[in-house]
Amino acid sequence: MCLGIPGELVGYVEEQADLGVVDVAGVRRRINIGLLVNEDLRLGDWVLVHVGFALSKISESEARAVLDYLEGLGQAYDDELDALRGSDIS
Amino acid sequence: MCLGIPGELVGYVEEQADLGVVDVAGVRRRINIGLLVNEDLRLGDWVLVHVGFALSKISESEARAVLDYLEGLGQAYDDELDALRGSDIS
Amino acid sequence: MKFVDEYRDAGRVRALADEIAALCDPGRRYTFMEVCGGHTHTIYKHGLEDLLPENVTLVHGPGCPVCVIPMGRVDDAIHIARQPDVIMTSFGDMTRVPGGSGSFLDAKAAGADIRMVYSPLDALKIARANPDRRVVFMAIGFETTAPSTAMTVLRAAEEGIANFSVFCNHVLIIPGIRAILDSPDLRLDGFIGPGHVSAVIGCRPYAFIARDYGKPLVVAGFEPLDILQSIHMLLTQLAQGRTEVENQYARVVPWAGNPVAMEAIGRVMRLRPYFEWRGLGSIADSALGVADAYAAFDAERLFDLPGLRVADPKSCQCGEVLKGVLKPWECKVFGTACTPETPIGTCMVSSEGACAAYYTFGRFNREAIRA
Amino acid sequence: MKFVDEYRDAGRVRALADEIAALCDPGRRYTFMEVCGGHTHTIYKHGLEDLLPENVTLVHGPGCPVCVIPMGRVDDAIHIARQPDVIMTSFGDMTRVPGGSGSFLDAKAAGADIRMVYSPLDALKIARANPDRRVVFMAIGFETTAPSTAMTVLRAAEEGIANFSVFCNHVLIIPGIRAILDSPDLRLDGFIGPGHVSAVIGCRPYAFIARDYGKPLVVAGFEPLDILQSIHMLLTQLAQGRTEVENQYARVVPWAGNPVAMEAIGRVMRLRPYFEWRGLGSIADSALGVADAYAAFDAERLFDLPGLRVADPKSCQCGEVLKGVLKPWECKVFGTACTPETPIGTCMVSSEGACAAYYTFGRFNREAIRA
Amino acid sequence: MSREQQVLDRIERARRRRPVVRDERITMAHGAGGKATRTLVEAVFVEAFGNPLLAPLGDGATLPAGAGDLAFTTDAFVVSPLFFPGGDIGDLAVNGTVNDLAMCGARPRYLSAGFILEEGFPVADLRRVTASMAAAASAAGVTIVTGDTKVVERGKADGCYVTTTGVGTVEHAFSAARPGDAVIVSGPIGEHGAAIMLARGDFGIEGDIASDTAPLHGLALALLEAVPGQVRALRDATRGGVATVLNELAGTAGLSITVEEDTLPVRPPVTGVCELLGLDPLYVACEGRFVAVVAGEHAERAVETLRGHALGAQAAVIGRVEEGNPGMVLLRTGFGGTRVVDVLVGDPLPRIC
Amino acid sequence: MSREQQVLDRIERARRRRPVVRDERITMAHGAGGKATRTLVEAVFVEAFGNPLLAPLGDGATLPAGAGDLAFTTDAFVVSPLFFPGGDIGDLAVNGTVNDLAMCGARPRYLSAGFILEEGFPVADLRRVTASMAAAASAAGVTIVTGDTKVVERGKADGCYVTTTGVGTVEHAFSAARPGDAVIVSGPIGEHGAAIMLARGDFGIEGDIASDTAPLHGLALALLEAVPGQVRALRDATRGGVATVLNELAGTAGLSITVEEDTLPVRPPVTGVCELLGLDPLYVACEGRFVAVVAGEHAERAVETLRGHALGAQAAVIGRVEEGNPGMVLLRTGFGGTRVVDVLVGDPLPRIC
Ligand code: SF4
Ligand code: SF4
Ligand SMILES: [Mg+2]
Ligand SMILES: [Mg+2]
Ligand SMILES: [Mg+2]
Ligand SMILES: [Mg+2]
Ligand SMILES: [Mg+2]
Ligand SMILES: [Mg+2]
Ligand SMILES: [Mg+2]
Ligand SMILES: [Mg+2]
Ligand SMILES: [Mg+2]
Ligand SMILES: [Mg+2]
Repeated sequence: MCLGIPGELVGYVEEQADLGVVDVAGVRRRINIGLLVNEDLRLGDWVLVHVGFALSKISESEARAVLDYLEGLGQAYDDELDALRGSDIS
Repeated sequence: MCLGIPGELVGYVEEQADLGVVDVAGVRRRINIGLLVNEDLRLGDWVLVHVGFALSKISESEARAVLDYLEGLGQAYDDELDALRGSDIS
Repeated sequence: MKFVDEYRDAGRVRALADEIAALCDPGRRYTFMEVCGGHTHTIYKHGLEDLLPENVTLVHGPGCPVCVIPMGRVDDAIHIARQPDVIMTSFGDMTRVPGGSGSFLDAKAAGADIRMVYSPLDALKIARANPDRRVVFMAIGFETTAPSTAMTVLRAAEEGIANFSVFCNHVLIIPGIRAILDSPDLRLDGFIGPGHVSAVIGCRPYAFIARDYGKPLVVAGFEPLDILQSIHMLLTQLAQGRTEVENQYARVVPWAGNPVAMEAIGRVMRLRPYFEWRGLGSIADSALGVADAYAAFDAERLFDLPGLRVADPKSCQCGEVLKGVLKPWECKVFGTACTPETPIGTCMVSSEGACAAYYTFGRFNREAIRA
Repeated sequence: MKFVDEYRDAGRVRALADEIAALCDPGRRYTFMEVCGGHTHTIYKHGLEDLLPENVTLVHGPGCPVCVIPMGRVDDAIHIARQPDVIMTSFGDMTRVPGGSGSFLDAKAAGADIRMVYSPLDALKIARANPDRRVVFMAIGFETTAPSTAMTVLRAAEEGIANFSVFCNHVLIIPGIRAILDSPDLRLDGFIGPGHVSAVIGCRPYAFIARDYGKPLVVAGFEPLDILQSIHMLLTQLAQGRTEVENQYARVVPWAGNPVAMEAIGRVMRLRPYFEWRGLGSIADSALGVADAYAAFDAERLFDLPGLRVADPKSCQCGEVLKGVLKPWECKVFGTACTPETPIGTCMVSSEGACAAYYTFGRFNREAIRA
Repeated sequence: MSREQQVLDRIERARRRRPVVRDERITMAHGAGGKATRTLVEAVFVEAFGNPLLAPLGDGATLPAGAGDLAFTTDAFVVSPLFFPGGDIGDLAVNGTVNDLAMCGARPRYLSAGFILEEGFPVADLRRVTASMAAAASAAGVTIVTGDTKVVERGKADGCYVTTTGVGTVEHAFSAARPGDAVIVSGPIGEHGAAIMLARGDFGIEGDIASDTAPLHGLALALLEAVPGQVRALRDATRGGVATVLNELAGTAGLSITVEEDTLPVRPPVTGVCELLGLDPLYVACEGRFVAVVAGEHAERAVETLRGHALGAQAAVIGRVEEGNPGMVLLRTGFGGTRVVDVLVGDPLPRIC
Repeated sequence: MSREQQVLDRIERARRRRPVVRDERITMAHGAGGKATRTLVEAVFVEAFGNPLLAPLGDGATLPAGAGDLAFTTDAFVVSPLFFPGGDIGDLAVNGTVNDLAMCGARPRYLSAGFILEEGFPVADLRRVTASMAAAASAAGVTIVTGDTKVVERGKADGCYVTTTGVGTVEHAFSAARPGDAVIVSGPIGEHGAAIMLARGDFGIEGDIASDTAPLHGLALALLEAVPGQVRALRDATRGGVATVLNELAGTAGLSITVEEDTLPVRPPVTGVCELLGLDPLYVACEGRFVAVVAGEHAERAVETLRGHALGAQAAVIGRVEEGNPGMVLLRTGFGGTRVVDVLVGDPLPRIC
C-alpha cells in the first residue's frame, strides 16, 4: 500500500519553512518536509515522497547495501552477469 | 411604445382569481387580469395584452367603428375596392 | 388575427391613402409627430410613408422607453447585475442598450447573471425559485408598463417575497411631450397620440396640447389603418380649423383610461422630482420611483449605486432625433459608426427607436422602387 | 531514476532469482504473504511470479487501504458529498470504490461535487479557495498516510480554516495482520512486511509475529529486487531455522520508524474501539478517528451520517481473498461479473487489490508464454 | 486444463461478448478512452448505427466514393431542450446536415457524428438521441460511418452536443441568379424556432407547434430534376430564418430580392407566438424549409413539383429577384408599402417595444 | 442625388467592407445567426482560413475529389486548458484529424471545423486558436473548407470546443497482421497527456514537458512508401495511450502482442510525472505518435525510415505480434517477467496505492 517515490530535495520555499521542492526525474513539486524536522535535511538529500509529504530520508549507504547483498551470495551473480554480456537482448 | 396584442379570454386559472388564459392565434398564455377587475370580463371577451397583463377590454363596437370610418368618407373607398377585385395580385 | 388583420386590409388602406391625398392642401407642408415609438415601428415596418403625399412628413417623437434611458442608468443596472448573488431581469429590449461601458449583453458575457423575461411576473417567479439569490427587475416603460410593475410589487409584498426588488425607470409621457413642445427648433402641425399609454392614462391629459399650444392630437392604434385614419383625422381638424384631442383608438382606449391601473401606480410609485432623459436632459416630474411604503422592493435603496451621470458620446445626436429635429439619417454617424450591431445611441437599439426603425426597415432607394 | 532503476536491474534480478531457486528445498512448499498491496502490485506488474520456483507461492494480504473500506463508509462519504455546500475530496483511488448505491464516480455524475487530490494539503487549499463551501477530505490509508492527514489538520487548526474537515478512515496494519494470523484456514511460512507503513511505525511492532506466532517477517521495499531479496531473506531464515523480524528496506525504513509522524498521529487522532474492515468484519482497536481536541475538523461529528452497515454482496469473496485464503481467480464472480469496470468487491478496484492486480496484469496463459 | 486456465478461458469468453452499458448516467470514465468508452461506443453507438463501414471502428471510415465532386458540410447542434415537439437533437443533427448537402445539389451519402456529453447525462436519453439519429439517417438514405465521443465535466456542457459532418455526391450545379428569377419557399416558416421557444417554457406560452425538422434532399432533388438547370440557388432557412437566407442570396447575387408579404406562408400559431413576443416570423428558424431561386418562367412548374411532395405541400413563390439596391432584401406589403428586410441583429428576443 | 441618398450610399459602402469584430468577448449574439455571427465568421474564421473552397460560405463546400476511395474521420476536441506547452486546442484539432486520416493510409485533403463557443470566451483567444489551426492546416497541406459556429450560454461549455472532420484520399491499403510482425512506436510516449496534466496545475507538478502534437501524415506516408505492402496497421496513440491502441490492434488481429518493456521510449520527465502520480506511461495520451505493425522482416527498414524523419527520430520496435492469447497484449520485463497490458479502466487518476 501507499505509493512512495524517491525524490531529490532541490530547494526550499521561502515563505514556508516546512515546504521543500523535490525533483523526480526532472519534474518538481513542493513537498511538505515537516515530518523530517529531526533529520537535518540538506539540498541534495533524497527523500521518500508520499501524498505530498516527505516521509523518510533515504540512506545512501543502506541503498548500496541492498545492491551489495547479491555479491555476498557468491558465484551465481557473476555467472548471470557473464551470460548477459554474451547475449544480445536489445 | 409598448407592444400590445389582442387576445381572447378563453379560461381562468382555478387557484388564482386574477389569472386568465388568453388565446392569441391559437397559442395560449396565462395573463394577469387584475387591472380589469371593474370590467365584468367574460370568456370570449377580447383584451389587450401587454407584458403578461390585460390592460384593456377591447370594445367590439368601437372596433367596428374604425372600419366604418371609411364608408363615411364616400366614394374613394368603393373605387379602390373595385380596382382590387379587377386585378390579380396573388 | 382578429383585431389585427382587418386593420391591415389592402383595400381599406389604399382607399384611406387616397382620401388623405385628396384632403391635403398641395401648397402646404404638414408635419406630424408620432409621439410613440410603436407608431414609428409600424410606420417603417409597413412602409406607410410610401402611401403618404410628399408634403406630409412624419417626425418621430420621444415615446420609446428604451431610447430615453440615459447611459448612467444602464451602468447602474449593470453594477447591480454584477453582484454575485444577483439575478438581473429585464425585457429583451434592454439587451443591447449601451451604457458607459457596454450593454447587458456584454455584462452577461463577462459573467453577470442577466435574464430576459416576458413579464415582470416572470421575474417574480424567478425570485420565488431562487430564494438564495437577489432578483432585481429592471423596470422600463411609460405608463403602459408601470401598472404591471406596480401589480408585481404588490404581489411580492402580499406573498412576502423578500429577495425581489425593482430598479425603477418608468417615465411619464406628458412631461416628455411638453419638453418637445417647449423646444424652440421644431414646428409641428399636430400629434399622433400614443395608444397604449392612453389605455392607462386616458385622453384627458392631452387637453393642454390643444388648449395651450394649439395643436391637434389624435390618440391612435398601431395598425396601418389606425395610423392613416389618425392622419386623416388630423388633416381634417386642420382643414376645419379645429385643434382638439380625438380618440381614433377607442376600441382599446377609454376616454378616462384605466383607473385601476392608475391606482396601482399611485400606491406603489412616487413621482420623482426630476429624471434624466437621454438626449433631452433632466425633466421635472417626469418619472416614477418606488414609493416609501414599498422601499423594501426598491433596488435603488437596496444597492449602493454609483449613480454617475455619463455624458452621451460626442457624436450622438439622439436628443435631436428624439425631439424630431433631425431625421435619423441626418445624424453624422448614422449607418456607419452607429448601426444596430454597434449602436452609439439608444435610438439605434430599440426596434421602436427612430434610427433603428429607419435603418432596419427604411434604408433603401425609394426612387428606384417607385420607378 | 535513482533508487528505482538499480533495483530493476535485469542481471541482478535474474541472479537473485537463481539464488532463490538454489535456496529452495524442492520437497517443500513455501507460502509467503505479502501484507502490503503495494507489493502485490509490484509482483503482478513486473511478473515476479514468473521468476519464482513452482513451490514458492505468494498470497496477498489485507494491506490495501481501499480494499478494506466497507460499503457503508462509502455510502456515508457520498451522503456527505451530496450536501449542496460540500466539496468532497479524496485520492483518485476512491473514485470507483462501490458503496451500497454506487461509487464516487456515480455520485459525481449525479451531481455531487467530488474532486480528486494528490495530497490532503491540496484539499486544504480547496477549502481556503472556497470559504463559502464545506470541504471534506475523505482520508484513507494505513499509518503511511495518517501522518499527512494529521499534519493537514494541524495546519488547518493553525490557520483557523473552519470549513475544512476530515472523514477519517485510517486503519492500522498490526490488528489487520493479527486477524490474518488468528484466522484458522491459512497456513503461512512467513511475511513480506509492508515497507512504507514501517517507515512510520518502524520494525518493532512486528516482533510479536516472530515471537508469538513463530513466523519470520522481512520488511521489504517495492522494487523487484527488494521483493526477491526479501523472499531470499525469508528462505534463508527458514533454512537456518530462524524466525526474526528483518529489514530489507533499511534505506527508507529506520528501525524505530518516524517518531515525528507518530507524534502527529497521536496528537490529532484517537484509536477507535472497533472498526469494520471489508470482508474481515469488525476488528478491535484497528482504526483511527479524529481526536476530541480536533472535533471541529471531524466530518463524522459535523455531519449527520446514516452510518448504516451495508452487507457485502452475497457473491463477494473479498474477505477470503484479503486473508489470502482464496486466490483471486478462485472467487466465483472473478473476471465475469466482477471486473475492474464493474467491480463487485473492493479488491477489484484498487490497483493494489489482489483481484485487480491479477485481472489487470496476471490474466494470461502462463503455460503458453513459457512454451 | 488447470482450474485457473478454465477461469481464464471463461473470462475471455465474457470479454468477447458485446458489452452492456450498466451505468444510468454518463460518467467521466465514458470519456477516458478506456473500457467504458469502448463499451459506450459498442453498446450504444454501434448498436444504433451499425453498418459495415462503421464496423471496423478504426481511426476513420473508408468510403467507396466513386468519381465526381463531393459536397462536404458540418454543423454543431446545441439545441435546448434536447427533446421537443416534432423531434430531438438526434434527428435535427442528421436532418440538418443532410439538408446542407441537399442545398449543395448533392445526394447525401455519409455522415460522421461527434458527441460531446456532459457528465451525468442519462444513458437512456443518449439512447433516445441515437435511435432518432439512426431513424433519420435511414429515412434520408445516409450512413453514419464514423464518430467520436468526448465527456466533459458536469457544468461544462448542456447534456449533449452533437456535431455531424456530411459527405454527398454532387449531382446538380447552380447557375447565377438574374433579375426576374422567382424566390420560392418550400413551406410555412418559423415552426422549428417557435416550437423550441415554447418547449423551453421560458415565456409561459402553450400551443400546438411542432418543429418542422425533416430531411429535404428528396424535395430538393425532385425540384432540381423537375426544372433542370433552372435552379439558381437552394438554401435551407435555419438559424436566422428566411430573412437571413434571403440576404445571403441577395448578397451573393449582387441583386435585390423583393418579397411580397401576403405570400409568406406562416401558420396561425406561429403568428400568435411572434405577436405575443414581438418577433418577426421571417427571422425565426426553420429546420425543414428551404428557399429556392428559380428562373422566373419555370417558377410555376417548380412550385407544382414541390407541392406534389409531402414536405412541400405549401410551397409558394414569395418574391422576385430584381435589379437595383444590390444585396438588399425588400418587402412589399399588400397595400404597396415597401421596407427593408435586414439581417437579424442579435438573438430574436421577446420585446415590449 | 438627394442628401438622404448620399447617406444611403455611404452606408452601403460601409456594409460592403469586411466586417470587424469589436467585441472583446463572445456574446450570445455571435451565435444567433444574424449580423454578429456573420461578422465573426468573416472577420475571424475566413480571415484565418481563407481559401477559394471556403469562400462561398454556402451550406457546404464542393470538393474536387477525383477518383478513388476516401478516408473520413471526425474528432471532438475538449481539451482543458485550451493553451498548453507545445500547442493549443487549435493545432490539436487539426493534427488530430490529419493523423486519423494518415492512419487510414490516406493523404489528408480537406477539413471542416465546428466550433462550440461559450458566452464570454475572449475573442482574442479565439483568434489564437484559429491562427493555430490555420498554421497547422498549412503545415499539413490540408484546407479548411467549411465550418459552423454555435454559442452556448456561460456555464454550458468550457471556453471553446472544436470538432474537426477530415476527408483524405486513400493511397495505401493494409494487410492483416500475422505472428512475427513487428510493433513499432514512432517516438517517446505519454508527452501530450503529461503536458496537459502539468498545464492544468491540479497536482502542483512543474516540469519541462511539452505536448507532442504534430501532423503525422508525412511520417506515415514515408513509412508506407518505404515498405510498400508491408504495413499491417497504423494507429495514433491518443486518448488511452499506447496500451489502448495495442489492445485494439491485438483484438482486430485475433493475435497477441508482446511488448518488451525495456524498448519503450519514455522521456525522464514523463516518467517522473507518472511515478509521482502513480500512472503508467503506457496509458498516457500522445498526440504525435503512432503505433505501426510492420512485417517482421521489414521492421529494420521501417524504423530506419522513421528515424530519418524529425518526428520519428526516436522510433523503436517495441514488440512483436504472436500466436496464442488472442486479443491480449502482454509485456515482458527486462528480467523475463510477463504481465498483461489491459485496456484502461476509467480515467488515469493520481493514486496513492
Ligand atoms: S444614428 Fe445613433 S447616435 Fe445618431 S441619433 Fe441615431 S441612435 Fe443616436
Ligand atoms: S472477484 Fe470481486 S467479489 Fe470476488 S474477491 Fe475479487 S473483488 Fe471480491
Ligand atoms: Mg486515432
Ligand atoms: Mg453546415
Ligand atoms: Mg446547417
Ligand atoms: Mg476519436
Ligand atoms: Mg449543464
Ligand atoms: Mg444551411
Ligand atoms: Mg477520428
Ligand atoms: Mg483521433
Ligand atoms: Mg452551419
Ligand atoms: Mg465554463
